[in-house]
Amino acid sequence: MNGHDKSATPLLRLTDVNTYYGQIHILQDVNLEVYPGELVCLLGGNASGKSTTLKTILGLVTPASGTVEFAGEEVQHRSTSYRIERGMAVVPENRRIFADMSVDENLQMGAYLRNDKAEIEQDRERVLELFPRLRERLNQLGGTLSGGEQQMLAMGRALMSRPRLILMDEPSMGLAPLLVEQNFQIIREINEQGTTIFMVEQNANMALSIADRGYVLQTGRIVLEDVAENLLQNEQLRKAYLGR
Amino acid sequence: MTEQRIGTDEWVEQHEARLATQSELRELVYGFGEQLPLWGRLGLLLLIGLFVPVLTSNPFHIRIAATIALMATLGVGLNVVVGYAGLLDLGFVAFYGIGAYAYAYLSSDFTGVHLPTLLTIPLITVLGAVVGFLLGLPSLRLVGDYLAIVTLAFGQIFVQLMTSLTRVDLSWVPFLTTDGPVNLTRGPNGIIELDSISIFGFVADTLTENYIIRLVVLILVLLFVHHLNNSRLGRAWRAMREDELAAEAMGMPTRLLKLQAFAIGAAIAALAGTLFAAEQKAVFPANFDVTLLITLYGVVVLGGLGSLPGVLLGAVIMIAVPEILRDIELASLLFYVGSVVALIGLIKPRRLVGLLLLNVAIIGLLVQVIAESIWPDSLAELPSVASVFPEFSVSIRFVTAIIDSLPEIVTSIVRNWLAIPVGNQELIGNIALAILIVLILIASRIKQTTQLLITLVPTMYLLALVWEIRLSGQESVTRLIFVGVVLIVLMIYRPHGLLGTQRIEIV
Amino acid sequence: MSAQLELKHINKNFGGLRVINDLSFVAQPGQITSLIGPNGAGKTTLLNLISGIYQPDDGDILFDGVSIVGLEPHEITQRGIARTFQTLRLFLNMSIIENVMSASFSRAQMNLIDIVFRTPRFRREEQRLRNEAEEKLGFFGSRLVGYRFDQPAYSLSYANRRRLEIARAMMTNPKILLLDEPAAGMNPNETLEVTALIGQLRDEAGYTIILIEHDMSVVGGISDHVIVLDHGEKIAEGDFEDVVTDERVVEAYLGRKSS
Amino acid sequence: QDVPEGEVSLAVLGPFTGPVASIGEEILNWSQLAVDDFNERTGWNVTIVEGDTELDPAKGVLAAEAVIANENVFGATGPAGSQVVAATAAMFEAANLVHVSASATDPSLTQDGTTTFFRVVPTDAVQGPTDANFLANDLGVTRLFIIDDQSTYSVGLSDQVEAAFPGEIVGRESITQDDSDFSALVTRIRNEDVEAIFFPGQIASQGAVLAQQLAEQGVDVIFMGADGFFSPEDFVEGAGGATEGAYVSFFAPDIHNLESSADVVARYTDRFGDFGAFGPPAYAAATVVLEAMERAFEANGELTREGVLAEVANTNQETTILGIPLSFDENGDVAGGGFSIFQIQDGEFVFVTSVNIGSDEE
Amino acid sequence: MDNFFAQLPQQIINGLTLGAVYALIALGYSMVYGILQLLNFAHGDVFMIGAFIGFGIMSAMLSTSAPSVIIIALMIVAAMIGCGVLGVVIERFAYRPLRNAPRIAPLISALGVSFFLQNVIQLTLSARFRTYQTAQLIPGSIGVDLGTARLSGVRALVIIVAFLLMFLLQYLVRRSKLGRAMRAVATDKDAAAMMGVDVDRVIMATFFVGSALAGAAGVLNGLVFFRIWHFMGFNAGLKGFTAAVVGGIGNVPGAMFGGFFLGFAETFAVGFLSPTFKDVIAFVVLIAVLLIRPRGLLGARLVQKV
Ligand SMILES: Nc1ncnc2c1ncn2[C@@H]1O[C@H](COP(=O)(O)OP(=O)(O)OP(=O)(O)O)[C@@H](O)[C@H]1O
Ligand SMILES: Nc1ncnc2c1ncn2[C@@H]1O[C@H](COP(=O)(O)OP(=O)(O)OP(=O)(O)O)[C@@H](O)[C@H]1O
Ligand SMILES: [Mg+2]
Ligand SMILES: [Mg+2]
Repeated sequence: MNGHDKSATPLLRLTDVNTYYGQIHILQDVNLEVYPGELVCLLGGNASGKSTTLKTILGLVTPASGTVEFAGEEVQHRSTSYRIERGMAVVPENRRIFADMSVDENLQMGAYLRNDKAEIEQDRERVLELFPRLRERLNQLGGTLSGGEQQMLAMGRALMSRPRLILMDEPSMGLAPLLVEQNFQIIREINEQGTTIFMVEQNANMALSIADRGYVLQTGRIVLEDVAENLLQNEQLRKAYLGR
Repeated sequence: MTEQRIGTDEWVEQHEARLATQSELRELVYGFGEQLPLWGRLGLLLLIGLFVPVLTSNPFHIRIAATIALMATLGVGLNVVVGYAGLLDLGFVAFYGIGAYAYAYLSSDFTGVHLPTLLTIPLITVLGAVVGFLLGLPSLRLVGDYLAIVTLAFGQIFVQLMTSLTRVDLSWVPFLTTDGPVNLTRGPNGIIELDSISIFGFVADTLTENYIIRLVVLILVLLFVHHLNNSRLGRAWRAMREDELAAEAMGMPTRLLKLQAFAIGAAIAALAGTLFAAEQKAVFPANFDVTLLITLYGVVVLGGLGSLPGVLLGAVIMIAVPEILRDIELASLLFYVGSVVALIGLIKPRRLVGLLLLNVAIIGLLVQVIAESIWPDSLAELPSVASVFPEFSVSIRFVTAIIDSLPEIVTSIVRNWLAIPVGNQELIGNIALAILIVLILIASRIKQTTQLLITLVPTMYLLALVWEIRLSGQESVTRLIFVGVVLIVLMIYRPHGLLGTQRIEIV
Repeated sequence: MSAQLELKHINKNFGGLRVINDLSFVAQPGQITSLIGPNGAGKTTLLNLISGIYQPDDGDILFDGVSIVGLEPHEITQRGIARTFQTLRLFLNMSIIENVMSASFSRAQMNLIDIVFRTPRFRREEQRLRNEAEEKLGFFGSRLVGYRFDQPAYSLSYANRRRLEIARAMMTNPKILLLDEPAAGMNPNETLEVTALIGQLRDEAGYTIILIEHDMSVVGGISDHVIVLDHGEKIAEGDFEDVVTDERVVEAYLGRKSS
Repeated sequence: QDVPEGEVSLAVLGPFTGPVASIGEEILNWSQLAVDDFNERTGWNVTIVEGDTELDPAKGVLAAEAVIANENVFGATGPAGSQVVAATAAMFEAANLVHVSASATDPSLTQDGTTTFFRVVPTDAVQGPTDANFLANDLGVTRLFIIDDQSTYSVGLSDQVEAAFPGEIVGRESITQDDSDFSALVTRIRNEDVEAIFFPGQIASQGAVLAQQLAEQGVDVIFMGADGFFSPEDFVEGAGGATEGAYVSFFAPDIHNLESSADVVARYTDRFGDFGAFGPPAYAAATVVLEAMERAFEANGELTREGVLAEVANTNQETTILGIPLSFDENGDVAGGGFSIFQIQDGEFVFVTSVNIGSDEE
Repeated sequence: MDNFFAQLPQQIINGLTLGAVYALIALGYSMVYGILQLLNFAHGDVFMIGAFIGFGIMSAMLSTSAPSVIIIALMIVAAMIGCGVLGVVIERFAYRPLRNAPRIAPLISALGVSFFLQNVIQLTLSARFRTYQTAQLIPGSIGVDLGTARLSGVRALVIIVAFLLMFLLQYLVRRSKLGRAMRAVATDKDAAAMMGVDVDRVIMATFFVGSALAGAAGVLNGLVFFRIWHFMGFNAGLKGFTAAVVGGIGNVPGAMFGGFFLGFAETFAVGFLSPTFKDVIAFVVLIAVLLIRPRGLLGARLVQKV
């Protein structure tokens, strides 16, 4: 969990990104980088544009200007599925579970692009070990899971694709306290195994405690960028976000 | 990085500044409309409407206006059901039919009943509401497209019954003496010779009088529906359309709301039905078939679902466009102007349009010259351009004459420019049409400007050729092809309807 | 003090799955009763049962001593039980103010004649409702007030949608407010804010509140009474302090090392 | 020869698009031929204005209004369907515009004193008894099954036959013009003791389909249709032999075999291909109006709608494309005339018998 | 009663044939609906085009000495490919731009497409009726007599081909990755994209398959009911829609079931009740079915978790 190598090419880079919803200007000249192997978190108040940033990275909204580079390739005009194919995975806001597919099928959807049957099976086992609750519910329809169960499923589904980069939008939302801790544990493990993570999280204390670096977004602009330890110490930030 | 107080949120202060300005058709209409109070807007509408018979004594124009008024009234009713309450009702036309047939039964020699209009109209409107309510009852169990099919079935059943109930055995009905089967509807021959609307001795016999009645009813209905929509009822309908369960949980009785929407829509339809029957002085089952339903959906969706001005605009488009296209010369003009406008929209640096048109013109002449030298006998003889120009006299008539003969002039110029083959024009036209469709499909996929321009040159040539030798010769068919294309293009251009607001469906 | 809401031996199954198992509890008027428990314990289901969206297989639910089982959701709401949803269910294409105003449907004093003829009564009533709606929105301080209320609800961010949902529920003039994870998706600071607001709702508006929340700082801060569910059963009940130290609760829910 | 100044148009109203566009198309093509023939003969330059009624009276009203408003229109043919005529007649009346229909056969249309409506075909009131008598007396049918296709024409004629048929009506049912699957009906008919089926459909291919499905299930009964089925291409060739032996009643001789019309027929088939029963009457109707225009222009030196109307009423053609003389009675119905009955033998319409109006009615 | 049993075997064959055609149309309707919640009112016209493609091939081949089997196979395959491509083109141009529009907006462009196709066919091929020369391909003498009923060769062919196609489809949807992707796209397009599903491709594939089935239906319909014309798609589309909804729209087995159900409803209405009121009876039955099973015969209960 040491600092990244600034000389390496970033896995993900946003340059001067401007995003609109209809006529409303949301992201304003956003610049950020995520280097391979990093765990970066994006903080910000409600409505500051965090989810919008993730949507822009994923291609669910198209920036009016600026570039999104993934692994050295400009992808801002590519489709979402293309980006996923290049190695992104996502734990989306609102979970976006396939409501009328079973839990198992939802997990299989995570591995949609993969063809290695045996290894998919392995990964599935691993996910079910991480979230034993899902194993109990394997044949239940995704849409009938409780909120927290869905969150677990969304996490598990993202893991199934063996991505290079996981984008997470509030992965611990709606989870019981016990699970929140477990969840962060898992995130950290995945990261240590080499997967790069870019995470939006409201639970800023916890997030920063496992992150390498962080950005702070406010009203659509990046207002602060630093390594995690420094952010945790930042007086302003603590007052504004950390609640103490 | 600008100095900002972290933790505060400036969206609110910055909101206006962040709004990218963009001129919008919708803003244009509403910007103007919003300056006026409601009565002003409706008054303006009435004024414009009343102006039609003053402006033209041509009964065809008045008939178009009258049809628009009627379709708009129906559209407003349908809009309550589909636009506000979000119920996909495909049986709406049946209520219109019920209104019309009810009028026929209450005001004709067929039954021998001649009730005064002042009585029939409220009676039928209430009847419509009641039937709408009753049809709504079974529909409560159904959602979405299951509702659609049941209502569609209802509409079909209505038409079928009106067509077939010609030999009904009524001997089982007590207190009714009939000899043999009874003809209840006169089948496809319809019920004819209905009374005109008469109110306090004023009898609406002429088209213009009927038109004015329709106009007044339209405005009253608009007022009524507008008021409904801007009340707790309208809010509840829209809430229900968005999320039925949440609406229910917020204290809105969704079943009742649906029934109310059905009933109100049906009442308006039945009212429109009486106006229709009284003007046509007859009712036929064929008046109420699916084609009318299609038109009505066009009326409510084209303008923008849920928007009352949208309904008006939709009615104008759905009725006026096909009528204008009846005149093949006008259609020609529209065709060429439309093509050029489409080019202007399609090609980004606008000045390239000029270049393109120049190229097209040159290619056309080249083809003409080549064809003439190789197959001198295979080209059709053409009118000289000069012959269609109106006689030169320096007067105002000259200007109007030019305008009048503009379509002819355009056609004539085009026909002189094209190399029009004699012989089996039909076959040549069909082949050209096939190639043209493929070319258009290809052109629409090309992103690169140069390639696009190159593809468009033969496309434009073929477009003119196909029009001249194939399409313009078959007015009625061409008209519907045109209508189809207009519908597709309008929807693609404004997916939310011309005056509709952007809505999001899921998040 | 008689119970405002009383659940008696409630059971609920989905297919073969028993989600609520012989559950009983009471909520006292003017108090905040918190429901906590692991994911999938049946908390949300319980709210659905109370608000009439699901019907219990067994048992009875009494509101002010009267059974409300079998009533339609809107009837229950009209009697004074309002709720928010864990997965938000706003009327996204309606404006913010309309979202709130729509919830006053059943208590708006106007009939068809008023509506069609725009009687003075109609105008008065509309104005009153609008003011009231703005007041409810104002409850969240600058968070919502600054937005133009005629913007569509979909333009709100996640947390603000949550606030709007609460405002909407308040607009039904409830006696009991059922809140499903109101602080989800908020950062610690905002969570504190919401906690304070919920406290205010109880103290100033006098609502009885049933609260589901996973954030112990919220639950700890304002609960009068805490009930812990696991697998559809009540495993503990009492003050926050008592409950969080309960062995089974720690085991099933909180984890050893919780803060 | 003198030619009127300005544009002169003949309006043709019919269903040119939609489900029965096949009928409209034939009407339109034959009208075009009539106009071309007329122009060639007189040197005029008459054009056709289409009024597409889509067979819906409400659309028909708009179409009629459009042609009425067109100042170049001095006469019209159509509308095709009786219900459209009923909906539009008053408008033509008010505009003094003559319209001659080639297919509207509802007897009541000429009964209410309109002066502008004429038709070149006899009404159902005449044809019905003829067909019924033929079935009962000539073929000795005692048990008849009647099918109509829910068009005004078909229902009207069926009603007349039903009323006039002396034997037993085993069944009377309606199908729609869209239907192509009659197998269930055939199975049912097979299980009833039926001697003959009378199906006066408008659309010949539908008759062919019914005949084929009767054959498929081995139902061997007399099959009789009327005017609409008078189409070699659709009713004979299209049936692949299944209509062999079927009868069709028609109000004129078979123009395919008519020497006097051979030339016109040849020119038509060259240009547009084969045709059915709706075209030739449309040609006749158009000719009536066009010749009235010519006479009116000659008489008055100018063309007016009133003039054309008056001349149409004076129509007295020795013979027409249909091979029969044509003049109108005071109501606008054809005077005289009669019906011929044909049988399909070896793939040809063979004349069987004919009945003159007024001679054989009981 | 006697009459009833005398007719029954033949009526079952009749119903099966009609139902097979309806089922194939309903499948395409239902698949497209399932994935886009779009009522593709141009579907009937695709069916019509299929019938014309088959007719074209037939006319061209009949004069050659090719065996009937080959001709029929070619007709079906050509119609399927032609219609499949047409379906994809329609989706690309008329529906894709409206993907995020209100649900019934594409309805209007679908109607536009329908107008366009119908009238272009009328313009180019005329409104004349054409007849399939079935007798030359499958002589009427081929067939089996089953007691009082007769199963003619054409009907057997129609039923067999329809079932074959339906089984293939079922296999495709159940077994292949495409099937799962289709379901995912149907539930949530964005989420499916987030899993790496190329949503546009999946939708295209759906349109291709659905339209191809309509094309096959067009040919089979022509073979067994002979006549085709430019407007035939209108009614067929309504029937397909009805069948799809009754079966439970968006559900593949449901659409098949609905097709046969409607086929039988109509046939029995004609055979045992009243041909005149055929549609009325069929519709009344449908309404009754839907009131008892509001999500269609095989429609799944909607997942409603609050
Ligand atoms: N579909 C949309 N249309 C219009 N505006 C939107 C839309 N989605 C979000 N917004 C606006 O964009 C801004 C940023 O929203 P975003 O969802 O990115 O916030 P966020 O930082 O993720 O907040 P939260 O913590 O509440 O999830 C907000 O002001 C929101 O109102
Ligand atoms: N409609 C349904 N069909 C089947 N199972 C259901 C249904 N609704 C809920 N369940 C199951 O019931 C259990 C309880 O769900 P509920 O939503 O009440 O949990 P919860 O306590 O709110 O959990 P969370 O804290 O994660 O939101 C879950 O395991 C869920 O899978
Ligand atoms: Mg967010
Ligand atoms: Mg929950």
